[in-house]
Amino acid sequence: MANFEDLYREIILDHYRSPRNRGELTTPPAVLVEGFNPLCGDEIALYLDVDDGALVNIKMMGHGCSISQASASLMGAAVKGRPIATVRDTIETFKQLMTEHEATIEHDGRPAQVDLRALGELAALQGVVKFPVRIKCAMLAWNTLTQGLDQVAA
Amino acid sequence: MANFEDLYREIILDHYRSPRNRGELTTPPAVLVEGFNPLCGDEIALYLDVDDGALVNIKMMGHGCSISQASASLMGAAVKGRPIATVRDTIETFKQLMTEHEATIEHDGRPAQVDLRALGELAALQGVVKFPVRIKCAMLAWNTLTQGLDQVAA
Amino acid sequence: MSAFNARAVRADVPQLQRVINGHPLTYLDTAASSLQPRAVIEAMSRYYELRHANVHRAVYQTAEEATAAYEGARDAVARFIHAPGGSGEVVFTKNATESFNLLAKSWGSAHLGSTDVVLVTEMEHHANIVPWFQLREQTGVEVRFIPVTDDYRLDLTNLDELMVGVKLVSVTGMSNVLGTINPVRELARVAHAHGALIAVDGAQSVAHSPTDVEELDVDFMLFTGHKMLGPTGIGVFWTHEAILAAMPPFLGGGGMIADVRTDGYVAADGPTRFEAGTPPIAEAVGLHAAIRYLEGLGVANIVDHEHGLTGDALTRLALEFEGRVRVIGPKDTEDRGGVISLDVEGVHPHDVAQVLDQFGVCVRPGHHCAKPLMRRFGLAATVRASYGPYSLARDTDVLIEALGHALKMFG
Amino acid sequence: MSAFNARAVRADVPQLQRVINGHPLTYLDTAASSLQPRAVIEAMSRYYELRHANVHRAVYQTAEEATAAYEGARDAVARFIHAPGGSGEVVFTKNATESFNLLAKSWGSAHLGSTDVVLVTEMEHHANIVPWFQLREQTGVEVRFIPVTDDYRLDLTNLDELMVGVKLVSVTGMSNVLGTINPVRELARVAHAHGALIAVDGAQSVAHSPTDVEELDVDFMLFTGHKMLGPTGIGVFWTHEAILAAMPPFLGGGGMIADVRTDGYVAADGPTRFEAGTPPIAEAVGLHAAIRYLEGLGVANIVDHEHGLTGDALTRLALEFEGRVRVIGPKDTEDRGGVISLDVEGVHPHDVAQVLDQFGVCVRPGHHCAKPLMRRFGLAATVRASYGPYSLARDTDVLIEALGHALKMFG
Ligand SMILES: Cc1ncc(COP(=O)(O)O)c(C=O)c1O
Ligand SMILES: Cc1ncc(COP(=O)(O)O)c(C=O)c1O
Repeated sequence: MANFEDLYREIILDHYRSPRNRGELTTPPAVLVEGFNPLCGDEIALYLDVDDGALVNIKMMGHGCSISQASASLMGAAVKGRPIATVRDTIETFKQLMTEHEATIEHDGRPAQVDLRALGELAALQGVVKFPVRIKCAMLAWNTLTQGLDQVAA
Repeated sequence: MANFEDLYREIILDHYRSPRNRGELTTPPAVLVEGFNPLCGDEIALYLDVDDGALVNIKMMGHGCSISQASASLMGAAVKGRPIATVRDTIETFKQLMTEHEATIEHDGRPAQVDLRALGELAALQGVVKFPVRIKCAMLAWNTLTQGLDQVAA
Repeated sequence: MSAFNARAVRADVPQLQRVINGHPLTYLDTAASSLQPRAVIEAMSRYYELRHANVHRAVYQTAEEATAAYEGARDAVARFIHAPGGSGEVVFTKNATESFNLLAKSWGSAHLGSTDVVLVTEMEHHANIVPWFQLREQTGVEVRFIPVTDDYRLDLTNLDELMVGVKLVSVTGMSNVLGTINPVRELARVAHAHGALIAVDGAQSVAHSPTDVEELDVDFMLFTGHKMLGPTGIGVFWTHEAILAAMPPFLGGGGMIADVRTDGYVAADGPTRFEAGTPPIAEAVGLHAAIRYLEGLGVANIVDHEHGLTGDALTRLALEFEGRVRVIGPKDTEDRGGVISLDVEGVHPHDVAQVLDQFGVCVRPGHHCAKPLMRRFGLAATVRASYGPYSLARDTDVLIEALGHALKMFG
Repeated sequence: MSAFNARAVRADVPQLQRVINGHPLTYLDTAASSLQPRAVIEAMSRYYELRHANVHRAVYQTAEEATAAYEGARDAVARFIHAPGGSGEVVFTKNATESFNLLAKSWGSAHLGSTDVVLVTEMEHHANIVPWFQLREQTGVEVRFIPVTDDYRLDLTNLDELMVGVKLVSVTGMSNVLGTINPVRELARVAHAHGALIAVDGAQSVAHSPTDVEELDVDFMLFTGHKMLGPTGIGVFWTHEAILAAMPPFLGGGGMIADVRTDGYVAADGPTRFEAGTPPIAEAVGLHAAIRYLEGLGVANIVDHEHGLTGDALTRLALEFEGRVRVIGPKDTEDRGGVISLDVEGVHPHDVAQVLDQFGVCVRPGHHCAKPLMRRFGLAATVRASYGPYSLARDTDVLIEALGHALKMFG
């Protein structure tokens, strides 16, 4: 049961029930980028307002499971208003958190590689790594964000 | 060992070492028909001299394992000079002998379907049915003969 | 009456003795893959322990035994589906999907040109869709879909119209999402009346309803070992001898040839032509044991048993959840198998399945390899529960309890 | 020094405890298929007993375990052959033959047109010939053969000439008839110098000589589970990630798609694109166990062991029969594996094998799916004896005794 409760922490259920930054932004100036997980049908649409090297605003639409929805909502809260470089760092750190799984399996007992404090509330998603099939759910919003930032940069 | 000795009866080894009716006939009037078992490379060439509804002469060339060679030699001895109808009967009877195998497996103890006395020396090949992979060897000459008779009839 | 006893079947299946998260395993994922009885597992172990050897053309004893075991499985399959021409009509593949690729890429590429149509249905598994799309890229054949009605049945009202230009009807015997059992015999009649052939996807139906290809009057029957209590790694392709004889080779290699020279090759005859390379020998042995086991139970008894469980589950789900759990499939058991797809109000199928796992309940969330069907009903995914001969009403109890929990947690 | 001990290996293999015709089993047919150690058989049984479920996308525990087991096997294969890109480069097929069909019909059909050449050798197995002939029918690619010398080696004297127009060199690592080990690294160098890629048939070599695809600098490596102590029903196709990513789909169906609509489909990425339908899950588990077992023995130790047996056998066959038993293959052990084809004076291979069976000796008579090679040497068939890690000099004793008997009986 421990794993299960780790997966569905209260904060995750809260973000699932009351997702933050829900809505749309006018494009342009905002950029719209869509993500899709064809395997489970989860969809996300991110509206990114990048200005002067910072992600000044972010809104999102879409649907999916609790993990994908909560992850998106937590992501929005974590990156909104931040400089792009910081956002990219956060994405990187989060990805590491999600891939820690394999490291843990191979070298049991190895100390965590990821600085959980740097992740703040996002650390609540840590429980996902014990459920390999759900990692893709948690990653959807993040991969879509990376895509969006690359688009803006290009 | 019983099966093994049944397979390689003395009469079979004898026909293998000293094959009967070896040689060729002039075509025409004789008909040449060739058989080939691509799986093991065995080859046979039959020269058939059919006249007035009878197989008046038969000669053969080719190479193969002891079973295919002895079967061909025994076949020649059994069919030479016989009326075509009789030859076809003999072919049919021999085919039955070779397929008895399956019947035996499925209905153990069932009495033999084939009248062995009608086969004469050919009955020596009976041991082959216990070695399913060798049945094809024994059948090569016979299938080729059927083909040849069909050719003559056509 | 028969001695069919689901509890005895359960006792025969080692995995059902497992305890998951403190609960006994409640296996409701037979439509994805069935669990193997001990007899199947042991038949394969014994094969490896005693007589494994490569088949065909060796003369030593274990190789003859291995060959006899492999060919014996072919006989058993022929008998099981009542193949009129016997084992010479049975080709072993690696799964039902390869069987469909064989159908499309051997028979199909020889017979289906740009003016022809293959008629499938909106409820097909991707295995009976994608190979046709691939063939379309090659030959331009049209792939046409029979629609599905709002009550989850094939819409046959315009069938005669749909049949124009059709050379092959390819349809599932039972939907792996809806549980719907299709009127195969009727479709066969229509197909033949239009001069078309008919192929049946038996993956879901073959272990859950008696299959007699002659009585059904179908031309191709394709299925897979692991959904009929057998092992992974083996599938079946059946067709009439005359059709098989006219099919060009598919995969090339050893075993499927009569001769190879540096300038070309000649294909072998019979099922062998379509079995390139070392075949799934141990898997055939396992499939044979599964068929023997199914025959021992009696497929008709399995149908009755699953029918009872399904009817009971449909009633209880309706009563218990008052519409908060919607069944995506026929609401009664007429022409319906034990596959129940659910849409749980406000809870994503992934989350439903995750909660159910906590109760040791194995169900499958997802599109079940039937995305066109999902789109037809505006769904991204369902949670699917499915029964097997080892299922008990107790499994439904646990399912309902766990669903209630999921609704409470997320709803 | 290692703890390699062929007697211990023998004790691990249940089938070697059998008695045939009153003699202990003398298994000399490893080149056709190897025997499975208990660890491999039990790994598969345990899989079925505990955690069989369909893989991918289910969230319940046994399905996660099954998925982890399946993907774990992929990791093990990648490690075993030193795949630089890891498991994302490893595709599971049903056997080496399917792997070659994948190579020819996916990579080949995308890259080999009517002005291109695929260069194979006269000593190839049909698996590495027939798919190219099939591709030729489709695209007109030229299939060219490297000749074999009278001393059973590739004739590379005119290699630069042979390379004109070549886009792919596809060559066996070890001949399954001659035992010849080919200079793969040298061929890779030449292929790359001409801008061509190189594929290696590892079916015979992978369990009998260490395989490091990076060190060999090859582009494709294809092999089969049942010749490396693993089960039937599984094969491997390896290539570099970038090459794999550019390969079009092959078999279509569930699992290999990213999306399917009624009007078309989008293929998935990675190995998944080439694994249509339910994969060989239990077989992957068995293959993983076989790899673990081989790694435990140490492939280098196996090479040494088989080298010793082969050298001894070649010497004794020459001494014992004074030319009446001719070895079709290199006469010494340099660049040579433990596969010994024999031509017995005046005795047909079928008869040799039949007599040997009386002594419990398992050898294979036939063309060994290498008819072009047979033709090259004017033979219809040979009798082939081949060694594995469980072979002992005692096996050679029995072989020689039995051969003597065959000569006496027929010679
Ligand atoms: C050299 C070689 N290549 C390919 C194969 C084909 O392997 P499989 O029959 O498992 O597809 C074999 C064995 O039969 C072989 O010896
Ligand atoms: C209706 C149907 N057809 C085909 C298949 C494909 O079977 P396999 O994955 O064994 O090829 C399945 C199962 O996945 C199925 O449910």
